[in-house]
Amino acid sequence: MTGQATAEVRVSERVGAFQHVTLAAPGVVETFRPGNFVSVALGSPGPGDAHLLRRSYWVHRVRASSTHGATVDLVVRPDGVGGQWLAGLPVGSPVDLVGPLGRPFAQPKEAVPCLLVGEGYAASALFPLAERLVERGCPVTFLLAGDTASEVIDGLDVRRSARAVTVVTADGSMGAQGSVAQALPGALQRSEASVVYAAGPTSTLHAVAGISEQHGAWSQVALEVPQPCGTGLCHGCIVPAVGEDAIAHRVRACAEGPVFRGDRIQWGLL
Amino acid sequence: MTGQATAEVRVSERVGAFQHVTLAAPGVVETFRPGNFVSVALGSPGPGDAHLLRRSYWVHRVRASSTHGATVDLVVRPDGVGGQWLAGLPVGSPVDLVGPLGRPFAQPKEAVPCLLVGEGYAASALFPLAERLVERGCPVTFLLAGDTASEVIDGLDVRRSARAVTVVTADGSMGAQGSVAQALPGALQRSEASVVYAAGPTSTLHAVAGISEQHGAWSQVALEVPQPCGTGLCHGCIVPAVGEDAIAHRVRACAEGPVFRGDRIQWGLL
Amino acid sequence: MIALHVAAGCGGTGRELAPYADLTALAGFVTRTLTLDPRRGGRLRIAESRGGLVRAHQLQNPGVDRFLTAELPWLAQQGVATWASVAGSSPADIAAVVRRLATAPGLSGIELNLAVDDAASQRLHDGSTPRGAAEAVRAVLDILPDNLALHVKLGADVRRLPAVARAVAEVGCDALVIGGALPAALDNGTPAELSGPAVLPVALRAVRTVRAELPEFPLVGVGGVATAADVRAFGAAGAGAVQVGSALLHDPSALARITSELEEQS
Amino acid sequence: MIALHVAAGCGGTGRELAPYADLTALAGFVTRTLTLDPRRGGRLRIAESRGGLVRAHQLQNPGVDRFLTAELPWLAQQGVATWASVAGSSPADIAAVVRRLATAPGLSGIELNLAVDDAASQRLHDGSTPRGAAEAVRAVLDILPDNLALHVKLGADVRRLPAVARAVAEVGCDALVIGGALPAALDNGTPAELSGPAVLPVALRAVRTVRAELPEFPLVGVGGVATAADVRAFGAAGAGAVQVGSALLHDPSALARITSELEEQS
Ligand SMILES: Cc1cc2nc3c(=O)[nH]c(=O)nc-3n(C[C@H](O)[C@H](O)[C@H](O)COP(=O)(O)OP(=O)(O)OC[C@H]3O[C@@H](n4cnc5c(N)ncnc54)[C@H](O)[C@@H]3O)c2cc1C
Ligand SMILES: Cc1cc2nc3c(=O)[nH]c(=O)nc-3n(C[C@H](O)[C@H](O)[C@H](O)COP(=O)(O)OP(=O)(O)OC[C@H]3O[C@@H](n4cnc5c(N)ncnc54)[C@H](O)[C@@H]3O)c2cc1C
Ligand SMILES: Cc1cc2nc3c(=O)[nH]c(=O)nc-3n(C[C@H](O)[C@H](O)[C@H](O)COP(=O)(O)O)c2cc1C
Ligand SMILES: Cc1cc2nc3c(=O)[nH]c(=O)nc-3n(C[C@H](O)[C@H](O)[C@H](O)COP(=O)(O)O)c2cc1C
Ligand code: FES
Ligand code: FES
Repeated sequence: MTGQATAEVRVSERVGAFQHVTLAAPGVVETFRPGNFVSVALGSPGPGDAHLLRRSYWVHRVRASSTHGATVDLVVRPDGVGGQWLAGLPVGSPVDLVGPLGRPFAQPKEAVPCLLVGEGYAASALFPLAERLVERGCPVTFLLAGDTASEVIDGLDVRRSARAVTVVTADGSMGAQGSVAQALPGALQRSEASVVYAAGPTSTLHAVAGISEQHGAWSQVALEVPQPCGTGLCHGCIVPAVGEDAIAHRVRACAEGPVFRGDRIQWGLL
Repeated sequence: MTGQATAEVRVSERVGAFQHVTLAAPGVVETFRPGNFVSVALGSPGPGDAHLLRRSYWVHRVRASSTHGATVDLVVRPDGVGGQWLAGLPVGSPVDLVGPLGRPFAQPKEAVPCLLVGEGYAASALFPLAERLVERGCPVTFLLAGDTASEVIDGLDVRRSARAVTVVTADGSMGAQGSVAQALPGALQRSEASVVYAAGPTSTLHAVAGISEQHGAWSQVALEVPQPCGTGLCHGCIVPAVGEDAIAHRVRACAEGPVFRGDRIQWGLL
Repeated sequence: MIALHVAAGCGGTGRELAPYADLTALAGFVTRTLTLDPRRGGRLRIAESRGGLVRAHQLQNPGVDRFLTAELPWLAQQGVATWASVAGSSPADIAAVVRRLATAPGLSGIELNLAVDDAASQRLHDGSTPRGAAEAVRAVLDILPDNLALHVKLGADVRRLPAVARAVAEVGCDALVIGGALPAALDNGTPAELSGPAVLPVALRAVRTVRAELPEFPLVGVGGVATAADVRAFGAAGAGAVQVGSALLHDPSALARITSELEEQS
Repeated sequence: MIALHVAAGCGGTGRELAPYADLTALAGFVTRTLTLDPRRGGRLRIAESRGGLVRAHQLQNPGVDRFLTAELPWLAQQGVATWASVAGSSPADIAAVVRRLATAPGLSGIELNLAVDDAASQRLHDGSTPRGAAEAVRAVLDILPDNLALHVKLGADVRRLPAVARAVAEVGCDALVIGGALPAALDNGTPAELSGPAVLPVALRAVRTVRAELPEFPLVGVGGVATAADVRAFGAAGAGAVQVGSALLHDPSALARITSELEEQS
């Protein structure tokens, strides 16, 4: 059940280009499923801040039973107004948090090989998924990407559970030099994946959807479009998508997504 | 010279009903004179907060040469939006500060007896004045008032420098039970003051101005009217006052005040 | 206590608000504005301004028929007092929308949306003049069944409001909805509408202006409400009910928060 | 780089701004609006709204003569490009104010304030119609000496602006000042004006609207400017200069801050 609460910053540390922020968020994350996100209001909780739009963040990890109750880990790019604010909060700060939100990744019924493709901070959405897939016996391969080494989310937990981890960076500072689009065909072949899960910039997701389809694999993409509210109220995050009825609908990325089948998105209209 | 700077909270502690906040404010308070005030913008420095009006605070003490450079002490009633915010700031927080502002108390040329009348947090404005008057050899008597004991600003420093300190509270919880208006005639007689300095609510200042005049004493009152900007830009703090030319003018409390001769204010029009 | 509504277009389909608010306790849940045919309206863009939201509106909506099949049944089943906001390119077009809604079970009323920025470029009937407004209201009244109430939303154009409000009141409706978003632009110049706490003082003025013109007419205030104090200010200005819009995007629990603030302090 | 002005009524007498801003670097310092006789206007009340200031205006001012003796000499001596904002109860009354100013040394120009909320109740000439605006401008032009420039401030009434701006442009002036405060109310219902960052998107729309109507005419944007990004948005909307008002009340160093932000990023 989705809820709203005043969470509290427990840990906040810089890892590479991103700030990893752990929030104690009882009542908000217990029902989390991989692919869900949470939504944060800027400023001290309450109607005082001049920024009205919420900001959405992928859930990197949920620990339901830490000593302080449930916590949620976010990976924050400390760039814009919201990112800087959240990344800069001292431990103990209150944060207006809503979650879990959105439709999660659909998981395969059988133990099929899965390829998880993540670029930048968005890769965070794939780690809880990998855990579940491994639990269900799916062989999991990772393709992680970033502009540069510091933007590739650290793979410690990954290496433990994944069959293989490939890294590509645009500047070649970590792994092979190249892009997801360049590395994906090889990764698909090596992993023999029948399902591809992807999170990253829209152009990357578009490429993943196309290449996966060419290789006969299903893809599920975690789509980031600007989400003014994150809760489904504003209709401001519309994505043109083909429904099960084969008819094109305009759906809300936050409520009907953010995870979509790659072949359902009308990429050209995005 | 008036300036603007990002000050930093050094100490913040509750004393009775008020929060005593010490700010490191180099460049802003060095030229301070008793009766000046400082002006604070709410929220983190910069154009992010939804509150646009500044808040003015009397200066309780300036230490020009602490180890961290100049500091200024404010006595804050932690009630409204601004008071709560300022009083609640953790040590180390940045504060957008402008000062020193306003016309200070005019000090007597000769060493005459002075009566300093302060009610509530506003009494803070009188402490630096008392110091100067004592330095100049003026016998200083204090009449301190508040609704209740916790609103009477502590008299420790006072007792050291003042000839006498009388306290009145509305509920009798400290000193005599009563108001400034009731206690003033006796205090005037005992102190033989020829100048009365007063800071407090407008109704108290009005009474002080009237009673002082009846007793043949000059009064100088530190007037609080709502100050939207505090810097003289908005003309939003107009006070009807009779000028040296004996003509009624509409003057800005922040720029032409906040200290006025009690007999110059057209109290009935306030 | 002043009744609270969800402002048009700010409550999703209702389902998304349900986790944060008791919808059945609401005096009204107003849908986003519905037209006869779906309007894709490009992508709805919403940006922040200080204390406000700037929305490149274009009445994006799925059309009245899809609303009737996909959204109203759930609202009706929950017992939500649902108001359908409607607009159209002409009085006849508006009437056609209302006719579709008229027989749908579970609707409480119609909110005729005449608070439209630049009607011409949006291919909408211009209800910003006394005459245009009266025509639209008359067209709706002619076909409105007895069981549906009619609210007419007029915006916050302070100079035109008195005459337009009077014209509508003379034709007749159950209440005027006054305030709403202001004509604005995104930073890149795209025409848009400003809503949220930033517009509150303008909406208050609009309500006060109409109250002065129509001392007795029921008014619903809308624009910038985020706290109980805002609701009370609208009450003091003459509104008997208040709609909450943008505040829900920022704090989906705003209705519950405001309600309990109002109860505490009353 | 876009020129910066201090908006009417937001720079005190100039002296108070001097510690925070290099007044001589300003393209213009606009005074509060001056009338022939002093206007006491009750106490000016200014309250906060989210992202804005709500000001119960009443053109409180000391009258043009006192300005000439008590304020202009200092500004002139400093070399500040001073613009006198003027208003009056009729075109003739406005002309009388301008006539007093016309011979004063050190003035750069006149800003004719037609952006007045509810002119009638303030005993002011109604410049909100094309005709009323044109009359006032003509009255000023008739007596304006060559050494003084004329700016005409028109407000942000998006629906009326195109016609009013065209009418003024046809009579002639050096620039239109577009945007400004919006009609609003204090929480207790007192008529007031809303300014500050809250109104920026509305002011941008107003400038864009006039730019569309008058593709070449010099425009000065005003309303809600607090950052370099805001200045650039006005530039993109078509303004060649921008006035900064309420932001100065919040941050007296705003002009210096914006200027250095603009320089950094250009
Ligand atoms: C489902 C989802 C998950 C996300 N997960 C993460 C995450 O795990 N880590 C992370 O750092 N960021 C994440 N983002 C992006 C994040 O929500 C912010 O948009 C981003 O941090 C930029 O906001 P800002 O205030 O920092 O920057 P600003 O530049 O100040 O943003 C200004 C405005 O632009 C809009 N905007 C700009 N880019 C985006 C975007 N990509 N998505 C949505 N709105 C945008 C926002 O609405 C915001 O109001 C996610 C976004 C979505 C939609
Ligand atoms: C010269 C001067 C010196 C002051 N010194 C002190 C001081 O030493 N300690 C202290 O606690 N307070 C002082 N005040 C009052 C202080 O500036 C704030 O007004 C007060 O704290 C209320 O603001 P708020 O935001 O806390 O409350 P809110 O109720 O949120 O205030 C809302 C608005 O009301 C206005 N307002 C209400 N009361 C006053 C008032 N008395 N004066 C000015 N504006 C008012 C403010 O403009 C503010 O924007 C002083 C005021 C003045 C003018
Ligand atoms: C996301 C969003 C969508 C809106 N959609 C509509 C709409 O479809 N019809 C309408 O009449 N008003 C619409 N509005 C305007 C609101 O109903 C309301 O009148 C306006 O936002 C002012 O109120 P607020 O400040 O509480 O949001 C919308 C506002 C927002 C923020
Ligand atoms: C305190 C104050 C006083 C003002 N006085 C005047 C005035 O005398 N004449 C005028 O034309 N505008 C006046 N204005 C309006 C400003 O000039 C400006 O048009 C408006 O505030 C919008 O700009 P801003 O958002 O940058 O403040 C005043 C505004 C404020 C805040
Ligand atoms: S972000 Fe508001 S509906 Fe999706
Ligand atoms: S508070 Fe603005 S001029 Fe005095």
